[in-house]
Amino acid sequence: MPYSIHGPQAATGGKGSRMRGAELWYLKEIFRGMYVTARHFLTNVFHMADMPTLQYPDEKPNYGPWLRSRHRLMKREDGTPRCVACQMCSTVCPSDCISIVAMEDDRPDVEKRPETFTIDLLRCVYCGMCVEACPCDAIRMDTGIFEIAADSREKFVVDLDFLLNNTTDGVKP
Amino acid sequence: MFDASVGLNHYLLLSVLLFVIGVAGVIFRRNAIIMFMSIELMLTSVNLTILAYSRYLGDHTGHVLVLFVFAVAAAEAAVGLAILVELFRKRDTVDVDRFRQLME
Amino acid sequence: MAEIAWALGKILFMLVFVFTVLVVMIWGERKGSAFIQDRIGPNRASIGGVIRLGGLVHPVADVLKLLFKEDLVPGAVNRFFYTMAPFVVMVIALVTFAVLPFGDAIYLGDKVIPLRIADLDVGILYLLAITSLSVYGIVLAGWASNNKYTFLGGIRSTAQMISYEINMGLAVLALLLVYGSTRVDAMVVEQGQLLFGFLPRWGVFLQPLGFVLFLTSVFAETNRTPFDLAEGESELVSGYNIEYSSMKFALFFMAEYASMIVAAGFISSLYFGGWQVPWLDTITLREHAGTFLGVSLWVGAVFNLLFAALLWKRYRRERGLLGDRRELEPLVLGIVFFILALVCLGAVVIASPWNLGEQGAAHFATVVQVLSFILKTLFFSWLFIWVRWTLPRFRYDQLMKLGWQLMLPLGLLNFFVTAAVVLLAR
Amino acid sequence: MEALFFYLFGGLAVITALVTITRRDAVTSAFWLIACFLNVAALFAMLSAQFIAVMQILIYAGAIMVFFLFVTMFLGEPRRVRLNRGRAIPLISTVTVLLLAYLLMRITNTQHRGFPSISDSYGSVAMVSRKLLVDYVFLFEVTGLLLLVAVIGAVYVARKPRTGVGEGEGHV
Repeated sequence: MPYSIHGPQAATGGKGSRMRGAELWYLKEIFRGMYVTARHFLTNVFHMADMPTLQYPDEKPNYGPWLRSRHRLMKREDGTPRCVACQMCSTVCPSDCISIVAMEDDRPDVEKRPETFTIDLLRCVYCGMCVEACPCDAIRMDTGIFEIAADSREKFVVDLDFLLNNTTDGVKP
Repeated sequence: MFDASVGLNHYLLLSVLLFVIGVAGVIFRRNAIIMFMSIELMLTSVNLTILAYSRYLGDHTGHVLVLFVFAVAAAEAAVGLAILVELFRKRDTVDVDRFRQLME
Repeated sequence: MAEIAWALGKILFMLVFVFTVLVVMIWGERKGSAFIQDRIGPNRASIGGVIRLGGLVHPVADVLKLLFKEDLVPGAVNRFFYTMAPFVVMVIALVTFAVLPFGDAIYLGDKVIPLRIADLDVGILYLLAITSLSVYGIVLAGWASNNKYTFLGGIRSTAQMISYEINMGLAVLALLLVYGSTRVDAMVVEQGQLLFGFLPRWGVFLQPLGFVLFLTSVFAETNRTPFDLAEGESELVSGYNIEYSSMKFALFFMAEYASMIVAAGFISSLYFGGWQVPWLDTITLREHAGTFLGVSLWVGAVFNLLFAALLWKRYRRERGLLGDRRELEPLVLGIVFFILALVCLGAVVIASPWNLGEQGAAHFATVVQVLSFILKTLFFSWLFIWVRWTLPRFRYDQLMKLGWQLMLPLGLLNFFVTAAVVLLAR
Repeated sequence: MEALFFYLFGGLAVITALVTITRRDAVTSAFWLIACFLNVAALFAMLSAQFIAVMQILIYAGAIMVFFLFVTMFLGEPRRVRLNRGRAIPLISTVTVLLLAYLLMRITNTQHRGFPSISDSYGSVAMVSRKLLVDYVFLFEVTGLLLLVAVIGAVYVARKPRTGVGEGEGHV
């Protein structure tokens, strides 16, 4: 039943808020309202499974591949980080949450690699600029983990080791 | 007098005590509302006396009288408090000593 | 001595009844509001990770939590009255039960034990008197908390209660005229007859206008939406109970529900026949006790089996969905219902001649009547919840206008018309 | 048993009455007075006046005192004890004390007067209302009229001052 607030009832508030006759009792409207709520109630009692509520911790919403979730660092085939410590991501980061200390790499085809690579997850705004800026696709935000919780501030500062092994199956910090 | 069964005297004594407390409230307090409440207390103590005598005589007339006292008390409270509210609006106090317009 | 024991037993029954219904009502309020608003509502708290009962464990968990919470008393309160207020509210809510008959009587040989706590000649006036006191708990809390919001809540509820008490009194007075007695149990007995031969002689059919007035006033007296101006979250945060926490708050909370249950009990007693089963008076119930028992046992068995089957279906459907012990719940409950069904069937077999004897028939009638009272009370308790989640709160001037300008004249009219009719019909 | 209850309720009534007149602010006083009235109602019930006891709760404790509380809270008077120091006070209090002494003497000196036994229906609604509505019906009607007059008077006195010339109170 479409409920219009612009019906004749809406006019009662006008003209010096004088109510007349049956309107004063609100009786008709009360019964209409009770009917509406009873209908909702009974529908939901007998069709509980059809309710749109998501039982959150048990069922998770599917956000699709464009969700920017917790970061991870990609590896080369030999297991070392793909990152070349070029500082592009930490430079572009608007919240300044990435800090990288670079070191020289021994391998002939690699110039540098990160000695430390930390992200402060409490400062991160999940804008995804680092992913855009990375020249060698070393950082991604596709783990699908969006519940980020820990019991101390220190635990939110994640390091290279963590980020490298931060897989899509939801390891908590 | 202080034997096990409670008689008329006990109730009269209690009633006198309550009445005197009410009188003291009216005399010593200057807050008009508390004075009013003391008057209600006095009325109640009188009701107690009436009912005790009524019980002693086994008659219902006292009950009727008490009902009338209730009605009078209600009327008195209504009018009295209305006057008090009006006075408070004008003088911003309920202290009876401030209400001495007629003396000046 | 035996009389004291019986009185204590009746009081105990009432307390158990109130507190059980109270828990169910708090659950019903949360779950019912959820269903009305297309939500699922509480369903997480569990016993042993298995039994959740659709959230029925939540009120118990809430009470436990509030019991162990720190009892904070704000610095600026009037300690004595502040502490007293929740108790006053609770006591007044419970004391009203004294005159409420919850059954006809228990007949033990030639001994008759009427099922109400106090045999008061003043009866229904006692209800009015205690109701008139119920304002003090709220005023006490509001004033002693020394807070503007609580104070405003207290003031509002005073004016509101005075206004609606009058309407309630008028409705009750009209009832007195109709039934010709001040005793609630006499009123309930009166309602056992039939009107025009087919309608139960309930107060609601004799006093339809009076019923509407009474119901509205009761909503106002229990501070329930649409008249919960004393709480008024949008204006007064939470009204008179802002400064209360832990068990003191829980007392206020429970007292609200307790007074609602009392009100529901009185609505059903005064206007819906109380413990009377419509169309079945005590004598009929006793004569056909065996038949009724058999039929109810069969019905019980069928329904229990139905529930068990539904739960089994649900267990099969949901198995493996949650991945922990919670999915065992339908199985456990299904087994319980299955056992109940077996018990019913067994009772059918045992009681198959269905001859209860005179004593047994009397007890059966009493039990049925108490159940009738409980069902009616539960329905009206649910009505309180239903109305709360349907109607918005009144504005204060609307409340006063409704009380004084509409309900008071209607109440007087109802009273005079009733008096005239009673006088003419006599 | 009866004596025990009498001393309990009577003692409480006296104590609460004393507390009532000694409290600083009127709201506290009002609460204590309600407690006093409840105790007195219990005493009424002990005098087999059930109906009056309930009426005491309904009218005094439930209606009149709510009204008192409402007005007191509304006014919000100053919280200071101010005793009356008028010139007549010593005289009045002396007279009161003498009166009290005389009454106490008279009451305690008379012999014990126990209550006679009465029928169960004494003080019931039916008996009181028969007396009230048959024997004293005219007075009953007059009382109704008194209440009506009181209500009209109260409304008239406490009505909002109308904004007009010379009032100078602005719109209230």
